[in-house]
Amino acid sequence: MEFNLNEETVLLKNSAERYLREKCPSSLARELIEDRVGFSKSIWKETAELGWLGLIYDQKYGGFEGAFFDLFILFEEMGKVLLPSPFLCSAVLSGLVINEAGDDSLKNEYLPSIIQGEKILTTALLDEQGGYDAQTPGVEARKTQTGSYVLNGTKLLVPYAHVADEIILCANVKDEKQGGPTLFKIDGNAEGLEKAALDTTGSEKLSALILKDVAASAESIIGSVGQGDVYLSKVMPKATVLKCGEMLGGLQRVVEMTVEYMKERHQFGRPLGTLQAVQHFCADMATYLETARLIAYQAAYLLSEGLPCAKEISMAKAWCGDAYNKTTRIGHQLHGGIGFTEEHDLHLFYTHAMVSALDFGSSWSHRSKVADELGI
Amino acid sequence: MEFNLNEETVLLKNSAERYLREKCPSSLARELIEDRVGFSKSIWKETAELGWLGLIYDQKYGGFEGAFFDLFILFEEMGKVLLPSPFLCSAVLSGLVINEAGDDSLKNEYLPSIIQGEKILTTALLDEQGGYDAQTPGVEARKTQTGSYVLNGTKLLVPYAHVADEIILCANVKDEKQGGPTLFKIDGNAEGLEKAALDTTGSEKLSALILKDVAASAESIIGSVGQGDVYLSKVMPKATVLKCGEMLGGLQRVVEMTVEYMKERHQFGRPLGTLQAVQHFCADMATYLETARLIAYQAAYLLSEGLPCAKEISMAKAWCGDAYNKTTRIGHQLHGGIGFTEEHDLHLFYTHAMVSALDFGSSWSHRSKVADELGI
Amino acid sequence: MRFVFTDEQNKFRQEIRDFLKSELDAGTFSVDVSGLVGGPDQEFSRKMAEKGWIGITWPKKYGGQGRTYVEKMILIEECLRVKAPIGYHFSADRQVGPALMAFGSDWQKDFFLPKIIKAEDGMQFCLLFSEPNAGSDLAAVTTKAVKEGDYYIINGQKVWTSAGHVADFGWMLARTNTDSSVRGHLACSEFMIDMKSPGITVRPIINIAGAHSFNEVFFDDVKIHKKYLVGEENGGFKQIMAQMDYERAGIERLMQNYPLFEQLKNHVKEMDKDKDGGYFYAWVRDQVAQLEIEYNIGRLLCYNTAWVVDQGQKPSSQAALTKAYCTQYEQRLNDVATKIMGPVSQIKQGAPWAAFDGDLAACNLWGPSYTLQGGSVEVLKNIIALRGLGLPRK
Amino acid sequence: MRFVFTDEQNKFRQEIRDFLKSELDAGTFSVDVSGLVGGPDQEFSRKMAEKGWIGITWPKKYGGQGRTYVEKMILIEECLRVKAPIGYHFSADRQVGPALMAFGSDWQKDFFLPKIIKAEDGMQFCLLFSEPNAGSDLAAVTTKAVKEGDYYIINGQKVWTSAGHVADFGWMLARTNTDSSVRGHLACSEFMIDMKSPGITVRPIINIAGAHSFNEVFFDDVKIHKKYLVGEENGGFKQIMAQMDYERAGIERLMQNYPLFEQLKNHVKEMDKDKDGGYFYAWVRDQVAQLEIEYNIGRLLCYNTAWVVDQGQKPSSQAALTKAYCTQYEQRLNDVATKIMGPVSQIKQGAPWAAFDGDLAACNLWGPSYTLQGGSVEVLKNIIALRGLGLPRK
Repeated sequence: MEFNLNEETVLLKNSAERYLREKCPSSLARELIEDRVGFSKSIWKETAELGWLGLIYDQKYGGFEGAFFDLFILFEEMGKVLLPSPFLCSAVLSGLVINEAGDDSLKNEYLPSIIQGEKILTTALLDEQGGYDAQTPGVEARKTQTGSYVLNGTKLLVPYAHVADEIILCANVKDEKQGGPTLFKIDGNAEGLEKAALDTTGSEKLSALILKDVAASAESIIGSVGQGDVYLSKVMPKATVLKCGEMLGGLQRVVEMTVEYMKERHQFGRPLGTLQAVQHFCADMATYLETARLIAYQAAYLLSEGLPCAKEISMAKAWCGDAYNKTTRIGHQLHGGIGFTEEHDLHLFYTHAMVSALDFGSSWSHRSKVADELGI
Repeated sequence: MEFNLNEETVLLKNSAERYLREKCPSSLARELIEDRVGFSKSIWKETAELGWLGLIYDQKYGGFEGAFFDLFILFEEMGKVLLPSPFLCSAVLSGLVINEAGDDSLKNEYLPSIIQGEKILTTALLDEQGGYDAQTPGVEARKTQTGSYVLNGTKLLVPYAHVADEIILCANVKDEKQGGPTLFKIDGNAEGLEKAALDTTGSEKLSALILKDVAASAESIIGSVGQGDVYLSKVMPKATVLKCGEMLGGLQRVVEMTVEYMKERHQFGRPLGTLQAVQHFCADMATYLETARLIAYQAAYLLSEGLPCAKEISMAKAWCGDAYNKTTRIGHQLHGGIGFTEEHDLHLFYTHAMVSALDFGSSWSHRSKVADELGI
Repeated sequence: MRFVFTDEQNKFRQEIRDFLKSELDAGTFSVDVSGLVGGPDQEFSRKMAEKGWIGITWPKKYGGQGRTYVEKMILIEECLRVKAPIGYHFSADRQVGPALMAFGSDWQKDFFLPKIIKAEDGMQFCLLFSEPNAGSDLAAVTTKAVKEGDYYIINGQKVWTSAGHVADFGWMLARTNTDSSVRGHLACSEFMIDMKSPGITVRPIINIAGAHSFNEVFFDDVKIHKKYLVGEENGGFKQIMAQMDYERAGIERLMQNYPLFEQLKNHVKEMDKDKDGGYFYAWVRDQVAQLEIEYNIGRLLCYNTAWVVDQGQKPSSQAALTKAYCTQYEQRLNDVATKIMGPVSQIKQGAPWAAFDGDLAACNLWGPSYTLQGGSVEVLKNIIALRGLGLPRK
Repeated sequence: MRFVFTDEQNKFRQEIRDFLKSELDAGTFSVDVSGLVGGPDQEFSRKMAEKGWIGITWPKKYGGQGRTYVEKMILIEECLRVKAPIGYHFSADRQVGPALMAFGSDWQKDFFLPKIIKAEDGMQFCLLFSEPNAGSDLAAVTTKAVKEGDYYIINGQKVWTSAGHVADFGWMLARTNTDSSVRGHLACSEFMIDMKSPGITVRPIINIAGAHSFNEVFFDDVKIHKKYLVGEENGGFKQIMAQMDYERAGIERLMQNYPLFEQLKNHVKEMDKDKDGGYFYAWVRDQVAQLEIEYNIGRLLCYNTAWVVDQGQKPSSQAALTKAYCTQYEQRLNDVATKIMGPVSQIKQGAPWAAFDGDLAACNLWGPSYTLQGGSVEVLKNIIALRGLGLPRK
């Protein structure tokens, strides 16, 4: 057991922290909430140039063959500033799906442009009820006589769909010979595809996708028919752990800003931080941070090393989601009225916590997976 | 809505409190733990003379036709001093079962002597796993050719079985024509009945009953064959609510003794009660007490008035059990080492809380009943 | 003891329900989970006034009906069930009226009470208590009221003023003794202040739900006649503590997001029980049963507090305990509902996929305020410990 | 970074497991959930000593192996998994040795360390810190040590002394500066004291589990030679704070009732899944999964703290956080297990119906002590806030 970061990772972490602190002050994050596009194109370009988008991909696609753990560290840093970015949906989810399921020509066609940030893809995961179940993905693909497909159904809460060049989604192919959950790649402006921007509590731009007789060629299938759930199940663990990193970064900032405020803010003639109730709340926050850090780092490490870690990932996601939520709650309680104002940063983290805890499976569903792993 | 006790109830409550405070100091409760019999025969006699045992029974059996609510108040007071007594198992459970299911001759034979404390009965409810399910009561009654029955099986955690003159239990009659859960009354010294005293965490004397070919005549059946679960289901709500009263009394004492100690005990050069963490803990305790009081009183009132209250009873039992446990936990945390010593009273309440929360259905099972009542 | 309502009370409740249903059916208002009570609507308040449902506990001589606080709670409970728009008269009815009756001058009572009770123009109140450096610690207020002849000159700043931008009158705590060696507890007074007075500037504070519910209020040489001083000079702190009990004694702290609870229970009845091997439904069932217990207990606490007031007792520790418990329930409801509804809980009103038509998203955003408004849970616990249990201050 | 053990560490763990298994099989001891670690058994400690498993982190010059604290934690973790009887040397190994190495004289080191490390006769230690009026507040100790020539004369009383009735030596904090105007933090010293010294009276305290695990210890003109003073006179408080970190840094605060967890998981695998419509099992499943998460996190916290020590850093806030978290987990485990097992959880060892052969009843009774021993959760949270987060004291 060694709990320190490797030297190169420390260098990467520090430089990422510096870069993001400079480029993404909270004022930018707020601006982007109001912005239609919802992310900074210049930062997006720079993250590509810094090699972040391609960090874990093969060199032949322009990647850097870096460790997954380092990517996790980047997400932790992005979480600290709540950088709005299609990084996760494009360069992680969509890129990895293609990397996992695509053939060489598909990879050669897409990965370099994803890695360079030239193309933005997104992957639609949730059905109309907000559920994720690749077996019943909420979109149906009817095979036509010509061998192409017609897609109908709804996908919900799809990040950055409004700017995505192409959209990956899982649809259920109805075919007697070979059917089942299948990954399709459709154009962001496909005919019959309605993209409804959703007004949500969080800061990320999310859309509903309503597919009405959207035509998809057989070539638009990624990988094999009926294997969509298998491909996704290989990619989801990574996205889940990166979300843990993002939550961890946010959690850390909430603890920092709250403890700082408790040192400064005076009430009853002395700093609030001298009150025992405040001190105990802060100790609880510190405990959530430390525990979330350890359990998330463990999952990221094991996944990065290619070691078995299904249970560890679910433990991390369940715990980090709860810990982040509880910490932002305490943060609000200690900040009082000021934290409830739009101009304070705290609420950005509060809603981020709430939404992130539900992304890629709720705490309950991950506890259920832990139970599965325990054989109960 | 009126939240004050009626005048007569106040009188009864005050006199019961005075009586019990005088007669049942904690030294007695501790002595009785060591005692083989486990309760004070003189107090038992006096509670009969005071009319407590017969409070809710018909005058024709020597009862006083008092309100059930007043009986609840007595249990609250007994809970404050943790009076060890076969009151609940004999004069409530067994008496009410006979009152509910017995014919006139049975009532005439038993109720007066139960009410006068001359006979002690107990009712065995739990099966070998500690479960309560009148449908599968854990004892089988095989009908013989002569029309009598042979009982086999085990009952667990039966209060005061070691001194009971007779024992009521539910057994499953195996008979093609008319079978099912049936109440039997067997002699406390019946042949084939092994009574194993159980060493438990609580102060009440509990036994396991192992029935090996215990003979029971057809006359020993209370009520009709196959109706045992129905009779019990009419009596259990009352016992459950009285247990809430007992818990409420204990809870109140724990709050009192802890708050008192926090005013006296000095650490860091001032009373512990000046520490904000201590104050907040005490506020939590007070909240558990007040909430438990309201929800328990509500159930007792409704039951006493004959109004529908299945949901209210389950709400009371679930909440009181949790509140009492949490309160004793806080009590221990605030008392520190001294509360962890055998000579301090606190642990009597701690184990009482733990055991009572499991009696007559755990908090979980009562929440499940609340869900049933909600139609979910 | 009687844990049921009287026939008369049940009839009263039915009367209110019928009224509210007909208003809802007529589209006068719609259920809204944001904010403590439904928004200000003078027209609606007038209808309530006509029914005699403002100042219902006030003595007949002020136009009230001298009914009990339990009956008032029945009224408010029914209003909150559908979040009826009682915001115009709510503060005046709950706090201002009782405070005037307790501490006001004859002129003040005669002038304000009849107007409030009829929901007349100019009778919406806001509360000017908190300041940037006097939040939980009200004794630290620094807004000054300096007497000059028949007038007081006000200078300073208030914050977290709900409805400050629409209110006609403010109910203010200000420091009248400028000797800084005198503790704030003995140096403050209460005033009523016309919000249109020259020198008052109101600046909006947008909250995290995107709503303009709070304000900063600045006072720059604002002049008020001494007849607007309420009660004794320098006796304001004591008065305000007594009034706070009434602020805390209401059922509005339990039911701010009540419509969510109804919707959640209905949802659970309809949900797919077999999802995730039935495990999820079992968990939901247990969570909702626990909420049902907690809600019912909160309701008993509220009615008990109302009953305590009806007995002529000060409900101070009782009200603090009730509010602390109830607001924590409101947060738990919000949390549990979010966990049950999952990702669609983040979708705001407008989209067809929004959980409970966006009510859950709204509650998510208002959630952090539940346990802060009108005294944080921690301040309330201090009150329970010190005033209720008599724990030592030092 | 490496969240796995090295091959060598895994080998070491296996070696310990093999040893413990053979001892268990041979009936040398049985698993016992009462008490922090398995009871004192000098014979067993000698076997451990022969393996080099006492003082494993100590430098070679004192007979140790200079291994890491992570390796020591592997050792203790395996011992606690089966609650091996390491009580004879546990305190001396964990605290006394490191304290002597840090603060002791050459004579003390040469005399005690080799004896401790070999589990020789007379080397069981007890800790004489707490007093009736100095529990959480150790600076308030009043037991006096007055110097007379080459000796100190001890008078006073200690309490909560685990193993005080069987220990050979006591490790004591006493006040050496009798000037009451000097704060306790600067007035206390540490001593080692032969428990057979004339003037010492040990009185048992029976705890709520019915066990004699604590004692009161009275000192009546007890004379100890100055060579038993550890470190600086009046420097004891500072020393003890440093030692406390080691007391808190162990995995024994997570695993006191570990056997319960294993038994619970096995029980759940076998239980009737369809009882109560399957709802109960679903609830149990969720509860146990949560415990599994909490346990795993606790374990990471412990190993992290050990690693921090290996880096040569003081683990003070880290150790406090770890202990506060872990002891709360132990209580949660106890609570959840009780709720799952139901009424049979109250049956003590001996009856065939007892849950987990009475282990659960034992844990029920020991439960209240988990979050109190060696610094209550509240004291630990103060340390996290003040030392870890730098919140102001005043």
